[in-house]
Amino acid sequence: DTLTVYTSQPNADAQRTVDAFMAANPGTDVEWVRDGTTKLMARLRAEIEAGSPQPDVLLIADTVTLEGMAQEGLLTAYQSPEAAAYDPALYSADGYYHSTKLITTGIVYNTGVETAPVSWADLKDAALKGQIAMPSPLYSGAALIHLATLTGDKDLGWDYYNQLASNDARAKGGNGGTFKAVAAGEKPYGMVVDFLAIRNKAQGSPVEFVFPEEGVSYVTEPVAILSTAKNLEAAQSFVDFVLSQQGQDLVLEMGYIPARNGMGVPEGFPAREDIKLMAFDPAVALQNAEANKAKFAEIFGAE
Amino acid sequence: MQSGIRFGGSRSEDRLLACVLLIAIAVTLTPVLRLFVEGITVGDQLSLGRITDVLSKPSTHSALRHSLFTAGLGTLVSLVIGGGFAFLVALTDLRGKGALVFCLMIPMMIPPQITALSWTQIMGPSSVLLRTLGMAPPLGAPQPLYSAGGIILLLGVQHTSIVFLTLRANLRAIPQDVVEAARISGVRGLRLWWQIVLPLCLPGLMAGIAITFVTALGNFGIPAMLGIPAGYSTLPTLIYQKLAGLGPAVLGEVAVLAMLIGAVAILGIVLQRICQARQVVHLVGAVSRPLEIPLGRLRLPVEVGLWLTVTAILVLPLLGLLATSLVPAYGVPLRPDTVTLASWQEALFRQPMTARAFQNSFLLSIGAAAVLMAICVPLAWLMDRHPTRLARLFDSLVDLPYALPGVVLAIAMILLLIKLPFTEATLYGTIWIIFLAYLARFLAVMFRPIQASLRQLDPAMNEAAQSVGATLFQRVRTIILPLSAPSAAAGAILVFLTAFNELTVSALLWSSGTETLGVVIFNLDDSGETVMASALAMSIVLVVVALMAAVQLSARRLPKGVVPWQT
Amino acid sequence: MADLSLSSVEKHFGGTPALRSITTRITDGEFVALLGPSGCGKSTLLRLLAGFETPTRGAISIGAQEVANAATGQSVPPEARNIGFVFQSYALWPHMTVWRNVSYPLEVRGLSKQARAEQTARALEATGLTGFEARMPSDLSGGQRQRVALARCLVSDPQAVLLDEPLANLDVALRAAMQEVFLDFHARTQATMIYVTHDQAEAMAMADRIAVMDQGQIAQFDTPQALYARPRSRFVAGFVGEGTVLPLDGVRQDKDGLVAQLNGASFAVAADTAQPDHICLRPENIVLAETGDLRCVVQRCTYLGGRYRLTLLGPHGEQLVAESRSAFKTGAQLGVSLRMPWAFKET
Amino acid sequence: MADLSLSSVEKHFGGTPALRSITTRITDGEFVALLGPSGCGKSTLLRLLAGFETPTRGAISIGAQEVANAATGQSVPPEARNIGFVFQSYALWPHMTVWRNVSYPLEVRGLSKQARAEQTARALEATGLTGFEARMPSDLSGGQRQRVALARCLVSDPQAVLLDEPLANLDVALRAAMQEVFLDFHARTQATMIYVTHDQAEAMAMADRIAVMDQGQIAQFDTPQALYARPRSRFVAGFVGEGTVLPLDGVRQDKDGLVAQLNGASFAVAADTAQPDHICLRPENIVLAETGDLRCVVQRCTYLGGRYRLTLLGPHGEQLVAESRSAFKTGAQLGVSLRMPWAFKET
Ligand SMILES: Nc1ncnc2c1ncn2[C@@H]1O[C@H](COP(=O)(O)OP(=O)(O)OP(=O)(O)O)[C@@H](O)[C@H]1O
Ligand SMILES: Nc1ncnc2c1ncn2[C@@H]1O[C@H](COP(=O)(O)OP(=O)(O)OP(=O)(O)O)[C@@H](O)[C@H]1O
Ligand SMILES: [Mg+2]
Ligand SMILES: [Mg+2]
Repeated sequence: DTLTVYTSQPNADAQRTVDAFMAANPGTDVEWVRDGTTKLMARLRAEIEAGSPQPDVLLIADTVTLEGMAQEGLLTAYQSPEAAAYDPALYSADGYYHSTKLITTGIVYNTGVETAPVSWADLKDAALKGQIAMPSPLYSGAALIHLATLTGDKDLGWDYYNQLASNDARAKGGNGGTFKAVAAGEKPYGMVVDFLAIRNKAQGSPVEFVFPEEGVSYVTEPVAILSTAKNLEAAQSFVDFVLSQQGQDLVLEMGYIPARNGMGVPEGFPAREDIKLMAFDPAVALQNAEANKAKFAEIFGAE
Repeated sequence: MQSGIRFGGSRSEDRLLACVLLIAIAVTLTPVLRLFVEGITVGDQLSLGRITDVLSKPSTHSALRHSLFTAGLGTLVSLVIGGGFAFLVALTDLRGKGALVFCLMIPMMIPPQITALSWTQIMGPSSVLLRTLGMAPPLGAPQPLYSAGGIILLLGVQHTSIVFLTLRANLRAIPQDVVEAARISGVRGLRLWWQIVLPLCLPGLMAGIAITFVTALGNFGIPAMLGIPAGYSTLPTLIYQKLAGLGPAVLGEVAVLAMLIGAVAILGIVLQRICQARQVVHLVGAVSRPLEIPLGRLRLPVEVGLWLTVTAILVLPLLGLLATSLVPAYGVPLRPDTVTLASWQEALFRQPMTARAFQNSFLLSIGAAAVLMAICVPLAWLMDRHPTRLARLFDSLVDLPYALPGVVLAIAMILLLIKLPFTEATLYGTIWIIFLAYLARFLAVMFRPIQASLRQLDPAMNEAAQSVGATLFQRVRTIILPLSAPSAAAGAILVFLTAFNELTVSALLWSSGTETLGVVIFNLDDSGETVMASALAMSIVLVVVALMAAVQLSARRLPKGVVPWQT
Repeated sequence: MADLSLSSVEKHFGGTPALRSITTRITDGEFVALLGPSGCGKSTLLRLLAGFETPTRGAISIGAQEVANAATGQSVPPEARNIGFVFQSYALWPHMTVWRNVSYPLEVRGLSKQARAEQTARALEATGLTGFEARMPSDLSGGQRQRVALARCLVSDPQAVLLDEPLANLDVALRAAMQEVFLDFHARTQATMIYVTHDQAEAMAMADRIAVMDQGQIAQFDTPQALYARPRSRFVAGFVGEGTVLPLDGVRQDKDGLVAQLNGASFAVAADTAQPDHICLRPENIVLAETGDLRCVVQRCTYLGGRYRLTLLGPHGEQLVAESRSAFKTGAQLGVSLRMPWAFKET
Repeated sequence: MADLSLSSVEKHFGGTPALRSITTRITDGEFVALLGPSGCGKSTLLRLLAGFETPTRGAISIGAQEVANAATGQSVPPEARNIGFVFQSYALWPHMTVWRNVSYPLEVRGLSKQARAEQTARALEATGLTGFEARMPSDLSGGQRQRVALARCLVSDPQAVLLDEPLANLDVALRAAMQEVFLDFHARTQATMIYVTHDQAEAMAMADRIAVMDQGQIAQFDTPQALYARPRSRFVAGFVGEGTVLPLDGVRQDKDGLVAQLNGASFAVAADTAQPDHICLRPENIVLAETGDLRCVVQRCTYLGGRYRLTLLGPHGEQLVAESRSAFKTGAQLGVSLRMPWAFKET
């Protein structure tokens, strides 16, 4: 009895998730593949094109991608009993996907700088001209969601991005590259996902992470079952497992903010109540995805 | 123009050619064909709509321009460095050749991403080196390598060994007396190189340039690390960007872009062929010793120059890599109190994947090199003797799988092999799909150098063996293979080194248990474990160096000229 | 059985003919020499027989088997013909030692290690190469390389052996020794041998028959004596044995035989036709005598070792070659009489 | 000025000596031939003179300039020596046409296009290669390649020309023609020429002096006549002109000259010492006569074209070589008398 999972969790995390699941469900073997969301999706697309998708379960970065797959009819709906303990904004009403954790995007800066920003608006400061890095929505799903969230905010909007552009912010590559640029001091300020900065800081990287006043955008590492799943039963128990109290404790241990209500936060994070999440709707984001990318490319002159 | 048709062949040769050619075509061209089908169908229907659509986008145009520009100039850089080294090392009385060659092989061994990483580390504001020199740019200063120039420089450095290895094998075949004849006619200095040595090694040089160009064209790691931050996209990064997009149309678009890269590569190869058409140079009865031209008073300055170059292109980035692997977290400056081997320990001994990956990569790359050599030696030789139309067509297309970005080839392999026709079996998820992908990808790398050297082979060598009754198999084994051994070894070494830390193909093809080293490094880096990634990359370099040393020990039992760093 | 027969064989290289319509037959066990000026097609003929080239027209048979036929395009590959070949360019394998170069043919035939060692050692000894076993070809002198090529050819026992100028780089003594080796080999194996050489003395001394080639054709194919004494064309007469060919003014039948007229002088000639129109003058037909019929001037006198060769200019501008034991000054006047030269009718 | 002088030159290849202590001098404008058995070091000597190899010991000067000195390690590179070289292996540039191969040395010297074209055409014509200008070396016959190498060497005017078996692959007629080309070239340019050959007739005919080499040493360096008529060692006597060397039983001074005893027969000998101990028998010293002093048996009779060479076995097992106009059967009995052979004292 095997279950195949594709996940974009970091290696060690993926291993722990799988181990814990197998311990809880003896008799089910889990085959898993870990890779960046882009590569995983490319692989999955090729498998679908060739008529033989391999995974039963996806556990990948963002809801927008899954929303797209749901609309194409590639996912199976499953109303998990655990969903009751979650904010309805965090799962698809039809049960196509359920969020498992909150990965927020905030501001990171190199401790070698003089002024510490506290809000998104601070990055518009002309003093920071040429010193900001952020991931590009053309390459990163999280960055696309971040873009959709910030431009959907009535105070920030596209104006904010226009101003960042005129402040020579560099919006290239993914989160990893952005973080390195900040840590290396090449661009001392950046927008980046929380755990990268917080974990590395704990190990001594010269960086500081800020949850801006306006709130943070977030991706949720949702879990979903493919419509072609060969082992539906095990897939459903996997979904239940990651959403369960036990699964969410694991998330917490790994250093992420669990999506389930009433959980704590990992070390180095402010209290859950103090983290302000900005509003976000995956369906709208999916609908605007191409337009957003095009507009972004135009503003930032990316080719 | 000489047609290249020589008689005295036999039916067994025709049969063998057909057989080997079929294998080679099945291995290399079917994935490409499958991809082509993907590009020209929408749904189940033939349509050119997607092609015109993708080709008319300005982003495609600029990426194409950038690709041509960086690959072209990058090749030039490799040519200057690698070619210069090859000439000096193979033909002159330099001292310490072995060490020089040894060092020159190393850039090939470092995955391109890592090369780019280490260079950005030593050139950026947090560079330990620049900081100690007091030359570090201020925080926020632009990284000079994030530019077209940076890409060109690093592509050039990365592929130096390719030009070097292919050319060196060829230079060794130049008979001494031909050059002596020129010297006694009063030819001196550059003229000797330009008018005698260069034309004689042209096949090797051209082969080197062609492979380098194609490699540079398909390189993803360097433009990804340096180009994406600069907003400078090449075709491979554009493909990556497309893959990051959403929706079912992605694969088709990617296929079209991949075909575009393929077209450029073929164009390059055809161009090379046209330039070379008249240049069938058989080294008539070459039994003489290889050359050793005295450099005279220039020797010391040349040696110093070469070693400085080696330091710049090898030692500095390696030091950067080493420094990164020794700190507890990325960005922590390297000081006596921060040095730790923790990540080495973690990467090498805690992660169970690492040992597996070493084993997989080792077997895959050795296996690919061996199988490819077995295919390419007879193939190149037979194709030279019987240039049938099919053989010529194949000759212009071999480079395709190598030119395509690895991701694309991987997609093609998945499309092709996930369901084997007529069976329930699948290769997908096994190590064999990676192996087949490697065969497809690296055939050109093995084939071109061998082809270049066999073109020069005096046909009488084979005829003499025929006249004593040696069968085809015996001739290939005892005459053709040893005579092309230096080039075949160059090819095998190139294949081994590139496959050993190959990333982009295996990235989509691995599954648990079949990880390769490249995948492990990438995953570590991608999960933010840059320090561990550096440690692993560094340990790969050490392992390969150890392997090279082992080869060196057995060098005396191998045919002459096979071990490149053995002079 | 290694009868070699060629019928109407032609060979063109990209349009230019190298061989034109050669029809001939070499019987089993014969020792044939090929003589001819440089570029006349000797090597090409050998390469056709060995199977390295295919004829543009015509057919070649070895024994009863047709090995090449331009009409059907069929061709037996060289390795299946069991023919030995010594290349003009030696074609030694640069990656093998002398020993391995020589023993390779035996290795190919699958001989036992001991048999191989014995035969190789014998071949090396016959060619005077003992002691050089471990050398690489690049470390040998020119003549040594040539001898390795010989040893390699002789080590096995092919049914026919084709030799392309096998002794060109050897000194007289070694040549003589090698000639003996060939003759012994021939006597022992009874292999058909075709021997290209530019050295007429060598051809005359060794061959049963000599084929003289000219511009891709066989001009005459005869025994050495016949070729020397009774050439049938101006080309052969001039090419073999430094003959001078002169056109006759006329002949008449005398009671003792044929008498020819040339520039006013009359002399007896040997001929096998009634109406010859040329004579062939060899050094031995020219007797230096004060009372000679022709007054000649010495043009050049070269030392040959023990004797001198005189190049003479006759009264009507004809050039004659004579030999003498003593030297003459350039410009000296001599009388010359002609003694029974060969007369023939140019075809 | 191209006096070439060597003093105590030695050359070792990885321990084995190829040349041993050669001291000699070749004066400006001289035409010297090098004769010697295969592997005796002829090519090595030329390569040292050209500068392709450096001597292991000793020094070499060209004119007043010391071009190589093993003691100081200093050596003038080949391109600065202005020496022409014809390689035993031809060493044509395979990527250049025949025309370019020949004109390249002129191009290097920076001649005008027209001068180049003229001289190249002349050199090609002299070597009989007109019409082959556009061919690549790989499309030529062996002899044609050799002629390209000759043309290439002769096209410019070096101060010295070194030729390594330049005519080995050519037929008699072409050889003769090429020999004229060399002599003309020599007469015209007065370049010093050193000519390696295995053909003694060629060496005798062309050279002012001949150096006979043996095992890396010069055995005798003399004019052709002297070498033939007055060899100074058994090696030279045997090597040059197919001489048979026999030890004498004794000599005595007669009123007409020296008389030698050999196996009971007495005959007059030529000598320049009072106590010679060997004689050298050439074919012309052996007269076939029924009344001859020595009774011999014919061992072998080979046709040489117009004459036969007889290998004779003397009464005491000595082998003699004689010539005759008529053939003899193997085993026939002959009388032989010796006519004034050269007698020398072996050193
Ligand atoms: N590179 C080398 N290494 C070792 N021995 C060599 C090398 N080159 C030549 N020899 C040896 O030196 C000796 C002299 O060689 P060289 O080529 O001068 O002979 P040669 O007189 O030209 O003979 P040939 O008439 O056969 O060409 C030979 O015995 C040869 O084997
Ligand atoms: N591959 C080729 N392409 C064109 N012409 C060729 C080729 N090979 C030989 N020839 C020509 O064919 C003719 C005959 O060549 P071949 O080699 O048979 O001459 P050969 O009688 O052996 O002369 P040699 O005594 O000089 O070796 C020559 O004129 C030569 O130039
Ligand atoms: Mg020939
Ligand atoms: Mg020699």
